[in-house]
Amino acid sequence: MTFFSIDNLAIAFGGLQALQDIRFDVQAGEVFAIIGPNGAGKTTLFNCINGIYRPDAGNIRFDGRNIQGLRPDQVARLGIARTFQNIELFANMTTMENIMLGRHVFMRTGLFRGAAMWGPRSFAGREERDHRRQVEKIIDLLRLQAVRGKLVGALPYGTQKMVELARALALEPKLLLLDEPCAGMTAEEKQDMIFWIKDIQNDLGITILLIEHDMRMVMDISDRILAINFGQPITIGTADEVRRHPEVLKAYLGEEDHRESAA
Amino acid sequence: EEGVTATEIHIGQWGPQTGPAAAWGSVARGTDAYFKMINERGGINGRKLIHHMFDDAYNPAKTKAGVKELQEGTGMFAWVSGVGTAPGLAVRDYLMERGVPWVGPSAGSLHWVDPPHKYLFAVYPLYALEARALCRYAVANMGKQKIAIIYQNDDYGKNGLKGAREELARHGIELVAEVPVNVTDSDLKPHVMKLKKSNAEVVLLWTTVRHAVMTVGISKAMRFQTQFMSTSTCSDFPLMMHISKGAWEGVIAATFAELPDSGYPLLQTYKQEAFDQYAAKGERWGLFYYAGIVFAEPLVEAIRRCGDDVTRERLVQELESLKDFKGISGKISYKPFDPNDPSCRQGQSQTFLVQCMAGGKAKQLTDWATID
Amino acid sequence: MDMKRDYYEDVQLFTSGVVVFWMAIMLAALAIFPFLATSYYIYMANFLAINVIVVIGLNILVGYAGQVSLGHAGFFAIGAYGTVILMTEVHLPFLVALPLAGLIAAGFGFLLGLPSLRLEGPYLAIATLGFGLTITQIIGRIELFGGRQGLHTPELFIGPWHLESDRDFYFLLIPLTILLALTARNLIKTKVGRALIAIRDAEIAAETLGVNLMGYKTLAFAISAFYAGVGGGLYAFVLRFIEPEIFTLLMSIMFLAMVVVGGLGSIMGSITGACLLSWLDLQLRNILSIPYLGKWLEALSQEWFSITGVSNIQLIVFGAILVLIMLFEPLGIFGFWIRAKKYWKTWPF
Amino acid sequence: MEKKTIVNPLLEIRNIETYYDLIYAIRGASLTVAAGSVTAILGNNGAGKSTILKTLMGLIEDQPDKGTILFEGNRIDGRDTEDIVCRGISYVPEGREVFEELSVRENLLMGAYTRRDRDGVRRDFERIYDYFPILADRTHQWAGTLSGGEQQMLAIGRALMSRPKLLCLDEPSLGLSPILVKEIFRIITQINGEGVTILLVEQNARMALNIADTGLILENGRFVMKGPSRDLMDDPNVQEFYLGMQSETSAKGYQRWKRKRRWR
Amino acid sequence: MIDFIQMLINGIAAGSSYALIGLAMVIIYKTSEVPNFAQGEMALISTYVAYMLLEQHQFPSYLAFPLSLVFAVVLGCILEFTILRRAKEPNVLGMIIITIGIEMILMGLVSWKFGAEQKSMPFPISPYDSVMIGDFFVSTLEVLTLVVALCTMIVLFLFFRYSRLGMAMKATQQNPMAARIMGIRTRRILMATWGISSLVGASAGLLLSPVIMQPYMMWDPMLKGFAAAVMGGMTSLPGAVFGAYLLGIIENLFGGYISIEFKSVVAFAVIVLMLCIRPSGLFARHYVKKV
Ligand SMILES: Nc1ncnc2c1ncn2[C@@H]1O[C@H](COP(=O)(O)OP(=O)(O)OP(=O)(O)O)[C@@H](O)[C@H]1O
Ligand SMILES: Nc1ncnc2c1ncn2[C@@H]1O[C@H](COP(=O)(O)OP(=O)(O)OP(=O)(O)O)[C@@H](O)[C@H]1O
Ligand SMILES: [Mg+2]
Ligand SMILES: [Mg+2]
Repeated sequence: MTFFSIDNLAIAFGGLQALQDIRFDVQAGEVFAIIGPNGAGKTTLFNCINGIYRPDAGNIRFDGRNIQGLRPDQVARLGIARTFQNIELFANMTTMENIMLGRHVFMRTGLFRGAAMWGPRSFAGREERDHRRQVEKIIDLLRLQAVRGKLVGALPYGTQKMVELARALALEPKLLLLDEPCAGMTAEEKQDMIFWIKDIQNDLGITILLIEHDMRMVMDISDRILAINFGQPITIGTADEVRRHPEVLKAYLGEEDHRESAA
Repeated sequence: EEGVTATEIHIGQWGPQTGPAAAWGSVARGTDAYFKMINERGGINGRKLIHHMFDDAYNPAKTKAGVKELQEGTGMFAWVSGVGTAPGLAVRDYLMERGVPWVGPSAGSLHWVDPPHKYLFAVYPLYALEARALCRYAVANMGKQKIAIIYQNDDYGKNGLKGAREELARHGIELVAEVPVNVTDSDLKPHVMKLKKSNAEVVLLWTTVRHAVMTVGISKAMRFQTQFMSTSTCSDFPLMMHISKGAWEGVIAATFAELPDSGYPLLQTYKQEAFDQYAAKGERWGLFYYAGIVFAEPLVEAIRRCGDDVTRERLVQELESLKDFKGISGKISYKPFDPNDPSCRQGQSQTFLVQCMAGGKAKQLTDWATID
Repeated sequence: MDMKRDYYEDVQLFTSGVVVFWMAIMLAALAIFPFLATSYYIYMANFLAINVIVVIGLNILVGYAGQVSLGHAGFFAIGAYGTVILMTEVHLPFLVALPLAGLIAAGFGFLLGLPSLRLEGPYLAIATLGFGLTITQIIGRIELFGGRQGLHTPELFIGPWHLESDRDFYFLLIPLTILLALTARNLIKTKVGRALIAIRDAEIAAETLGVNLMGYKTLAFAISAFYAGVGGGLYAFVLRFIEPEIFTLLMSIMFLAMVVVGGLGSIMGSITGACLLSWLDLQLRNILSIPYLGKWLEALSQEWFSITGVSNIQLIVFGAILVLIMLFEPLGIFGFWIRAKKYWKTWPF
Repeated sequence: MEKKTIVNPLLEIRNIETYYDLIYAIRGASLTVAAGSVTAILGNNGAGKSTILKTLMGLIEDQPDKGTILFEGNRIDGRDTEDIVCRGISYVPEGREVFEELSVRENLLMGAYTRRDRDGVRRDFERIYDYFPILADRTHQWAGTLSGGEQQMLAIGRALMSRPKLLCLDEPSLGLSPILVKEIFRIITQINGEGVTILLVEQNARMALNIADTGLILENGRFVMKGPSRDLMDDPNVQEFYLGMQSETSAKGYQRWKRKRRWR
Repeated sequence: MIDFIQMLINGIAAGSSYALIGLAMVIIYKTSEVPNFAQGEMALISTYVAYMLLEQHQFPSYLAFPLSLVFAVVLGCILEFTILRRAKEPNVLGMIIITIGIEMILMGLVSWKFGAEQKSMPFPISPYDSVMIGDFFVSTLEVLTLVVALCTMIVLFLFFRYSRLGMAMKATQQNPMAARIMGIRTRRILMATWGISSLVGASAGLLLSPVIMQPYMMWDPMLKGFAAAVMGGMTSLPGAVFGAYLLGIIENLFGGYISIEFKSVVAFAVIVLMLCIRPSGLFARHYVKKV
């Protein structure tokens, strides 16, 4: 049984057919990339998986369940986390608090136990502490110590992206959706990001769905790639297969050698 | 005694000077001028009346704060008037528990007298009584059968409604329309349409001044011919004629005091010695203004009768001994305290009816009469 | 900055000894106060405390969850009437009736929260405003609630303790206020509070992290309504009399102003904001008896304005204070505080 | 690419310092942009690149704290943004900042707000739709619902609509597909060829230096390197940290422990 | 049936003044996303200026009314210039509180100067004259209000539709920073909108004043106007007018047929229901943020 599969997905906005006939499956532990020109529907695809958009047709199966039609928070509870293309952080919270939100689904403190947090030994206090410990691990992993207590609104763009990733990891997802994680980063930072993604894949065993325009990165880390254009799949295959596909070349990479241009 | 020194007697009063009910603010200013007049004449048995008034914006919480501050700070001997049912009710228990006399709340509500309180003396005739007087006149003297009412949707209006219902029940008639209006309403067309549809020959107005004027005006615009009758609140004819641009002519109103231009001697004295001397620029010698005098008259009279022995117990005794006291309102009498008799603290139950003539002149329709 | 911080830090009630020290002094002052002051000042303290309760609740909704409400007088009324009715008609003891009335208000809050899921800004403002206006109309209509005539509160007993004076009530009210304030503080420091802020800042991101929008938005309304309801129940007994006209739109607006002036998203701000504005509201009536200034204002009125309307100066002053605070410190009093702290930290520079 | 000789500086920034409240973001930076040239500013995250542009545009209140900015010889620091824009500077902000509830067309129209010539505007519409055909398809769609890349195109198109003398671009290639990145840089060169001076902030250092005449490297609020772009490209440090040459052969484990080196 | 039509007419008559206030609020909201709670009082003070000119300085009405309208424009501009512009890093709630503060100041000034007593505005048209069309009555003043409201709407609509200013205003509302980058003089635009909005509001005040003139006269119309604007979508001029008439009609029909007591609040109940279906009002598209 496949870990994650999409079948026949379609969605339209008004007259615009944003996605159509999308079908693919992802094996557990894989890094699966989605590429395509701007406006091809990549983010929309993520939004459908997430439950932010309701697809007009199609099936999304995850871990043996049909998750199509679930609310975003229900999807999150099943273990799907994501980052966003335009950063969506909680600007008035510190980095630490942002990541703590990733722990939301694991926390048992409700209204009443929260209200009764009289000191660190109360239920809420203990739980808070335990989860902070988890968050510290993630902070260490992504080297965010320096900005732990800062309001994220004032952090540089690249760091904000890292915080977003950290927040998604805090959810302990089985499937992680990354929407252009490297946009706006320097070459050096991109490389760091590549390694982190690899670590996440290998050490944490998280399956990753990735949207990215930096072809080198995509080629580097993805096991398989899906290319779409105008909401329709062009091809699925390994990095080499995809980058030689004429339609991909024409619509996405440009005719010349992609390596030159994408670095 | 608290609030009394060898030369001074401190009297407190609240009244809205700001907020939606600020038009009633002149009551307190009227009392103020009245007290100044008395002081000018040498005070009461050598003591001057010191008037403390404050603005409560018709907000009971503020009323309570102000009353407490004055009572516990300076110390008031007694309280006079005080506009509004809700503000009054918020402080009533406080004053009664402390045994501070309170004379003449400016609202004709049953709350003041039923059950009666030892230290609370009402002057204003009950709204219900005014409604009775008007209905009785409409049925008995004018021979009208179809009577409707437009009333403000609160204690004030409901009291009027109650009085009208009771009086008409005696004649075996029912109101043909009862139309409530909320204080904040700004469009009274639907209300007037309801009245018009009932074909009422007489419409009782139990609303604020502005709603009364709107009702009469809109009726005129809708060509709805009827006899309007209003409570004393709207009996200030020059004012009503002015703001209704003449539409008020012909309206019959109940009043609880002599008319401003009636030439009643005491009233003229007040006008000359209190109003002309002390009223601020822009003040108007109207009903709301000298209502402040009406409510204070019995208090002043009772203090005068106390002589040198100005104590609260004595004051209560003297107030209770007032019999047919006549100031510028109807005759005022109180009875010794009886917890089961609401009438023991209802000082005045008299009213007379007037009709508005061209130019705001008033034509007296009936004499002072006590309504049962 | 780089050091790993103590996990306890945010969890503890008091972050440092200094805070404990000041807290103790505050508590002592609050405890002695009623023995030194006249009942007028105690009444005022009670009044302020009630506003503090409501404003803290409203801040949870406005400051933390980012929803606006112009209908809190409605919840306030529900709490007031609920408490009184539960006591007189159902004969529940006060300490049961009060939270129950709060829960009823919370129920209404929940209902009002439902349409709020999709509304924002002025749309939500109008919806809540309509709620506030309608509730008082409905209460005024129902005879059980005393209709338009209003209701007197019953005698107040807690067990054998008969609360007669304002001072008695003070001893009930102040601990309750402190309790509610601390509860609110705990609430927003833990999961619920974080989720609310998250919704305010980035709704969709919060959702994808497993925050149930519907649940938390309505919860915010419910919590906030609960606080308002409890405040209302207490208010009835401070005033000892309630009628529908007391719970006006103006009251809702005042609550909102207290929240914003105090500082959105700050409990301390709410406390100071509520105290400052309600104190001003009560005290400005005396503005004309301020030495010199009062005389001068009167002279000014004689010359240019009118004596009959002179009291309206208090409106002008109140309005001007609102405007000035918001102009110079959009974060409210809380903003002053933060700035002072920042300044202090970097002081020699 | 042909080297342009510095005729006269169109823009001159002298020793500016910028604070965000108490955060000291730009610590004395000077920069000269010659008329008709392309100048690229490179730097790490948080170096202050965007801050320089924001300061230049007068978007940070009461800033720069110190220093002067001259445009065509006139001081523009401390002036209103609108005023600066009217002098002929246009700016593509970081994070797109499109008008979300206006249509694509209306967004572009707003870009031409300072212009009076209707025909010219109409022609420029055509030009923008030519550059970015997908925008033409989305003419009546609300800009807020565009995809990330489409918004970026819109932001660039909008800035071009005002026919500026100086065009400031903050990471124009952010989130664009490879083909479009190339396209964007081609367009920038083309516009530059039409006489528009360009000030470019980019992460894509290779592309940026390729088309730029001059490059500057910003670290921690100070320029640490300046020079003709060719020279920068040959610099080993730049190659390692901005062009990513060294890491071509990178493998797991090596990079992880690599020390972050900075010019300080 | 006759009743029904008369109620419709009454509803439209009542709606006209809501429409004017609604339009005024929409104009400001369109640029700054602030519901202006001072709208009513800005109109109030202009109305009292007209009253003062007429009663105390014996100006002829053909001078007094235009002068008071000019005053309204100036007032709007001054308020924007001296107060709203000074707000640093404003958030919407802070701005609302500022407008509430302004509301109190203006209300205080009017009551201070003129007292709380009801005044009688010497208006050329008596509010109680009516014309009869068949079996139906309309007061002449209401006809005038209707005409003014519709003309204002049309003029404003055309102005905003066909001048660049209209779109610039919308841009300013959505992203003030980006608007400034486009060279839009946001401050001037804000000032202009406050001026225009104050003018429109003042005309509503003047038209209401013959019927009722005291410091609280604008409170209810302001709320209703606000509600009407929300009903229409808060950013749409025709929407505000449509909402206003719908509101007036609903109120009158509800008052006539169901319950007159709840007449004044039924509008809000209807709005809540309507917003459940169309969360951004009748005339505005609902924007859902895209991630
Ligand atoms: N809510 C919406 N309403 C209308 N159109 C939409 C909506 N969301 C997306 N679209 C359209 O659907 C298309 C796909 O958008 P999407 O965001 O998925 O693109 P993308 O592949 O992520 O592109 P990019 O790489 O530029 O981010 C775009 O043309 C966009 O304009
Ligand atoms: N609004 C703000 N308030 C406080 N500090 C800020 C603010 N904006 C930026 N900063 C700080 O100023 C410094 C420079 O930020 P800037 O955005 O200019 O960096 P950048 O070079 O553009 O980075 P990036 O490549 O991520 O866009 C950073 O350290 C950042 O934290
Ligand atoms: Mg995308
Ligand atoms: Mg930047």
